[in-house]
Amino acid sequence: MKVMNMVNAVNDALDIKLAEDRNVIVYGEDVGVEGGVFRVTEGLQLKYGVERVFDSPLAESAIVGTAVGMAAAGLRPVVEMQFSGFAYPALNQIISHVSRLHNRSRGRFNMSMVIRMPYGGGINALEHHSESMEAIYGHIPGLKVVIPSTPHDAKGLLISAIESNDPVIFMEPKRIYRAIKQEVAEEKFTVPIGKAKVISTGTDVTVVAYGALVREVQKAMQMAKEAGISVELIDLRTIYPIDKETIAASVKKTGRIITVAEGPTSFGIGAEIAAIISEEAFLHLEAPPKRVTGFDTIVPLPKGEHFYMISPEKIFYEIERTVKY
Amino acid sequence: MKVMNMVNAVNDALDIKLAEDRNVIVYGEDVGVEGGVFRVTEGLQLKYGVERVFDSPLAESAIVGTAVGMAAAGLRPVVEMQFSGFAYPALNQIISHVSRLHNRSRGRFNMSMVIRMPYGGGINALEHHSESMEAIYGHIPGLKVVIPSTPHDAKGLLISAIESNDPVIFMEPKRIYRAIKQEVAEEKFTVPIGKAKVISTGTDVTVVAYGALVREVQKAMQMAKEAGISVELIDLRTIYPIDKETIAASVKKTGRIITVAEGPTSFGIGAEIAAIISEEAFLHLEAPPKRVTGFDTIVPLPKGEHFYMISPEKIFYEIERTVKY
Amino acid sequence: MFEEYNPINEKIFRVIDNDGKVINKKWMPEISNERLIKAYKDMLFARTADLQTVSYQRQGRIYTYPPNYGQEAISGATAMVMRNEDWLVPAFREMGAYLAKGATLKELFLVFMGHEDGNVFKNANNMLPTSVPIASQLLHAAGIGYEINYNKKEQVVYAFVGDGGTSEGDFHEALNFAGVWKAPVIFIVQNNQYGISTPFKMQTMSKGIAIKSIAYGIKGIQVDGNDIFAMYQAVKNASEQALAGNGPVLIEAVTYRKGAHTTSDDPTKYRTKEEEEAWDCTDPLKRLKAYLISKKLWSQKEEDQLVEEYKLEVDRQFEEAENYPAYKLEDVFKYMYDEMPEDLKKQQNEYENFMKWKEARK
Amino acid sequence: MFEEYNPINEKIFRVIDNDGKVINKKWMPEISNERLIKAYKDMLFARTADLQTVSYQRQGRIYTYPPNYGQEAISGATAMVMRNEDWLVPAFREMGAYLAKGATLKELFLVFMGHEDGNVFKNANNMLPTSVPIASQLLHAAGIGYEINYNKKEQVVYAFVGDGGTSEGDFHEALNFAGVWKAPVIFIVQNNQYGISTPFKMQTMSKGIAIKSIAYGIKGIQVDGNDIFAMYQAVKNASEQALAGNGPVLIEAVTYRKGAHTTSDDPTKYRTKEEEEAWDCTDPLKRLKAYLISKKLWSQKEEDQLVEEYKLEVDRQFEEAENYPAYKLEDVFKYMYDEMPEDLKKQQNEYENFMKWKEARK
Ligand SMILES: Cc1ncc(C[n+]2csc(CCOP(=O)(O)OP(=O)(O)O)c2C)c(N)n1
Ligand SMILES: Cc1ncc(C[n+]2csc(CCOP(=O)(O)OP(=O)(O)O)c2C)c(N)n1
Ligand SMILES: [Mg+2]
Ligand SMILES: [Mg+2]
Repeated sequence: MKVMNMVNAVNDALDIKLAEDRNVIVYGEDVGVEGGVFRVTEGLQLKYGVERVFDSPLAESAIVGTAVGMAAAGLRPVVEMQFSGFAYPALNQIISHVSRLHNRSRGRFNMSMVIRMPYGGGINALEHHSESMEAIYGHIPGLKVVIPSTPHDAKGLLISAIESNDPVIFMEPKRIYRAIKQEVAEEKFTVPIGKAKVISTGTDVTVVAYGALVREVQKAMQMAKEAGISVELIDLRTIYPIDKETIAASVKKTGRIITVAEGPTSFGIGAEIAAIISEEAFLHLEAPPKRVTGFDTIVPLPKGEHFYMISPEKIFYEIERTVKY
Repeated sequence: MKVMNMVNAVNDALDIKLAEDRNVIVYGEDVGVEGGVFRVTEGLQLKYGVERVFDSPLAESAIVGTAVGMAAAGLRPVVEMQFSGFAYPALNQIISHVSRLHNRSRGRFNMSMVIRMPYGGGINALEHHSESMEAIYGHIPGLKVVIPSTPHDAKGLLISAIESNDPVIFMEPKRIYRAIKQEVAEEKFTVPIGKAKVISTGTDVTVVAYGALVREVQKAMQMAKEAGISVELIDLRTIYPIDKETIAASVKKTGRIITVAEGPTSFGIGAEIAAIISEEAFLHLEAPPKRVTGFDTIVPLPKGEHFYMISPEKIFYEIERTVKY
Repeated sequence: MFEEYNPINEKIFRVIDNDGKVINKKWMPEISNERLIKAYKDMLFARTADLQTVSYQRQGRIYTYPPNYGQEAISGATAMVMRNEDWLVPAFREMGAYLAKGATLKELFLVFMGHEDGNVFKNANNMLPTSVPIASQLLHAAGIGYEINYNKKEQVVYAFVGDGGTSEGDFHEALNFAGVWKAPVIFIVQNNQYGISTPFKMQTMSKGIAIKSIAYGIKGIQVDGNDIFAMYQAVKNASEQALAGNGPVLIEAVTYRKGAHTTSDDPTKYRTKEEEEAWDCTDPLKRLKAYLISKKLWSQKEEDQLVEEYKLEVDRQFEEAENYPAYKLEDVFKYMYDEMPEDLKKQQNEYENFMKWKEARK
Repeated sequence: MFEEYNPINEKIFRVIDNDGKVINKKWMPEISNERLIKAYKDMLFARTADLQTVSYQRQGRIYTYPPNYGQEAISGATAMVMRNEDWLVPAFREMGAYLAKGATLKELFLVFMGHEDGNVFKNANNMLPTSVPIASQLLHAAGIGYEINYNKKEQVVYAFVGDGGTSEGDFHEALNFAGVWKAPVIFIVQNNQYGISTPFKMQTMSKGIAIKSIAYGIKGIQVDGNDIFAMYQAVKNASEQALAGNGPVLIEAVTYRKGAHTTSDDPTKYRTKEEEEAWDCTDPLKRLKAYLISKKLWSQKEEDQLVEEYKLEVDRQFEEAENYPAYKLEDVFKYMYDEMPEDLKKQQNEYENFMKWKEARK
């Protein structure tokens, strides 16, 4: 075991897979010499050489589009989008090819690739550096979308993602890149994609969260506890395919559910979970599924970001309202 | 009044606005001499000249990105994406600028533009020519997203869209471009953005649809009627901002709701409507909100498309199940 | 060759004239008579299949089809150079290249009939399926080129795109990445003068497309795409460049789309009969045929006979495609993922329930 | 000038040497002493503000800031040509151009402190706010150029981008559209040798950036971006071209980013002291200063005094920005739409309820 933050854990997962599988290659803007703007790929170029870990020219469509070709030719590229807010130029490649070439070719070509991207707010950044648009990826058939909330999960999920023959969008909550430290096994292990994790059990209300907000919910749970409310917290870990069973089982017990997520409300994950619960546990619902999500606005610049970001207090407020419903 | 199909109606709306407002200009791939691959812009270049209606080079990011500049400079561009499946190269411009420049500049610049695109399946087309990804646009803060289901609405909504100071994604259900004919007023009129329309009132179940599927629901309603089920049909018309009031009012009456839409299920409009109804009419729900939507798959090529496309029978089947719940 | 025909000098590379006479001995390639006759036959087959496919479409037996009528020499020349181990990254209007790589007409028909199974191209080694989003495939070619270098393979990637496609950002990014990576990719632009209805002169103000190679520090050449000798020479040289580790080459093949953009297009709306006729005398088959006949390597009689055979063969493959097993529900789901999510299985099951209900209702 | 310095010949346009001596009389522009001194002062102000801003960041009083240290001549020269009616479409590393257009330091600070209100640039006529997604703004410039032609206005668009930005597809599409439209856009590429940590030689294999103009059939020129005379001459000529209806011009301004990419970047990770020192002698302020001093138009004493004044002025504007009214909840919502959807109002109201609850809990 070794104490790691999420940056270390992602680096470790890449390191393990680079060492183990020559088909794994890592590239993107500034991931080589510099080791990435968040230092996630630090040291890897030195260790594995410029042919396996390298800087690309500044062009996201090309980074993803060339990865499509590499995957078709049998490699397992792990590419980085410097921020999720700069992945949009790659959306055509992602929607039109990454998610489709396997189906289009009737399984002849695997799109065995991982597209890593730091996402989310709370770091006092410029515009485009704070967004959470995972719902868009969730809506694109053919992708898997993964978001870890701890260093341990980051390592295990990323190794699973790299080993998956399906393309994985791997979103890293940059706000907690260094904020959470944890003992993580040094050897290789995997965390399965598509399985949520019940972080704490409770009886009054289910809260579904992921990424950086898991920690915020945990803080809110302190307040809830003081108010005598028992919360069951589920860390979703995979945005698509969603682990409906785990969520439904929880709601069958608690009768209430709140989704906590940073992206815009409309057409977001809160809606998806509301629909899932309606379908899977309708008769158990004692209150309407609640969305505690971002406004339908641009993430404000730092001076206004605190209004947008979801605080433990806000979560507690909504927990209380839902339980009192 | 004049009998029009949707192609005529869209053409008429463009014609009226081009005649009335010199700031309106129309461009895109093949919209000029050819009049568009669906002939929607036919005759307009001849009438208004190559400076106001013209072919652009083949580049969607540029078509939308230059429209951003034009709108900033005071024009009202109406651009065409040849198919919605080819709009993805423009998503960076749409997400990063079209939807944001008004907010970023604190209202100094209006993004007064319309991005038209035919969408949806059912025309036996090649890959990428059949998709319905309106939910993606619905999730992007700062856009308005409009889909007409009749020639009348197409004309009135498009005129509203062109006159709106906010950017509008205007999606045209190509499957019914020529399939529905209707008497439409020749003079200028508008249909408000953001207002759904109750097409027929009923008491047992609310069905929300839009675009080409409104007609399919109407066919299903025939079957429902024979089975003694009374359906209230709402044509959404605007995907964002959704007319929550109209939907909620209906469900408060019927207690049941089905969303019928062609796009993928997960993170789609059916989820959004399920969430809205949970929030607005929870205590009135007698059955879980149902999503009758596309599979979470690529739209199959024509030989398999019938499995994917939502038939009146499928709609009736789901109506019956929901009413019997 | 790339120096002599540096595109900055705006000199188009041509070996035979419109009558099939050699006008550029220096660059006349050595091709055995046998190989040349095979090339002509392949082009003839492609043309026969192409015309016939258009007529199938008219009969309502397939959906949209993009004819490659008039552009056969480009595929024909590529076919002579492309090897089994090389990659083909097609756009969609290079039937001859598909067939040369081992794709069958039956498979192509299957796609145009609306069945993904056609895209498997079982016997085509190292070939991607058709890419519909214009120019997006060029990035795949650059990525494959990276893999070739990475694994020190002796392969070349042949990537196709149209003149319209050069306006897309992906064209730029692909050539730039391939340049930086010294990827062994031959980018073949079929400049057939139109992107649907939009004439080439409205795509760009640059003097042709080959000249755009300068922006990426790579080699480029403008070639008469209807001159199979010139095309062969250019593709051959380019592939040698690429194999020698000198990186990508951009070949602009100047040609003319004699047919419609697709079967749903009507070119009379945007171009004149005069223009079409002016290009007619540059027809690639006519020119090679004139050459072959002048060398006594070919006769009209042989041709007539062959065309009849080809028609039957095309029909045969078309019928095979028509008799392909029906599309099944599971075909919609099965290939979405290598490892299918539970939920997709459920969606399939639910639909099966509906189908049973429907069956029972009858 | 564009012929003499046709980028195909790989000759960089330069007027003074590193010591401020005129080495290219032919192209030495006529600039009044007054104007020249003003230009120097503007550059000095930009540099002073830049260095000070970095120190504010160190003090934790602003967030990330991208210094333009070492690149001041490019903005300085543009400022001399750009008129009130012209458009500025900035990237983010051209502070002098912002200020010349009428933006204030206070507004810029406000943005770097994290407030959108800074982006209004109230007194800046025809200027877009900063565009963070690299190269995406170039398309806006092309669109504005279309509007200028459409309305037969006498305006020019100055659009900025970095060397890294030239790899993006939007760069290609913007130059191509502007070329086709003959849009009066001057694309100014600040080739400061790096895109964050990535050296220019890894962005592209082309011989510089100016040469990429050939791909669009437009004029291009490679200029010593640290030579204000050369830059002025180039921008001036380009704007005359554009106003004369000859379409866009691509100016590659060769420079060096003397500072870090942003205040969160550490350049020692990816470049050497030697390299930095080698570029040091090309510093644009040093060169212009040497020229001015040689002409007795400037003295160190004047400079020292001015810098002190500037520091105070920068501080003053900084403090104004720091004292800007607090961000209000409504500022999150108010500008999302011209016509705000009901639902957004509701989201705002709901949040107000939460804030009340929170207040009450205290
Ligand atoms: C990204 C994208 N935009 C638009 C289309 C629609 N479309 C299909 S073919 C075509 C024209 C292509 O022209 P060109 O590249 O010259 O190829 P050609 O058809 O002449 O072979 C267009 C606009 C598309 N398939 N993909
Ligand atoms: C589309 C996009 N991708 C990535 C980034 C992150 N990023 C910010 S600046 C930068 C480098 C830009 O380099 P260059 O264009 O040379 O401009 P410079 O910073 O040198 O002025 C990158 C990669 C971004 N802002 N936008
Ligand atoms: Mg073409
Ligand atoms: Mg740079």
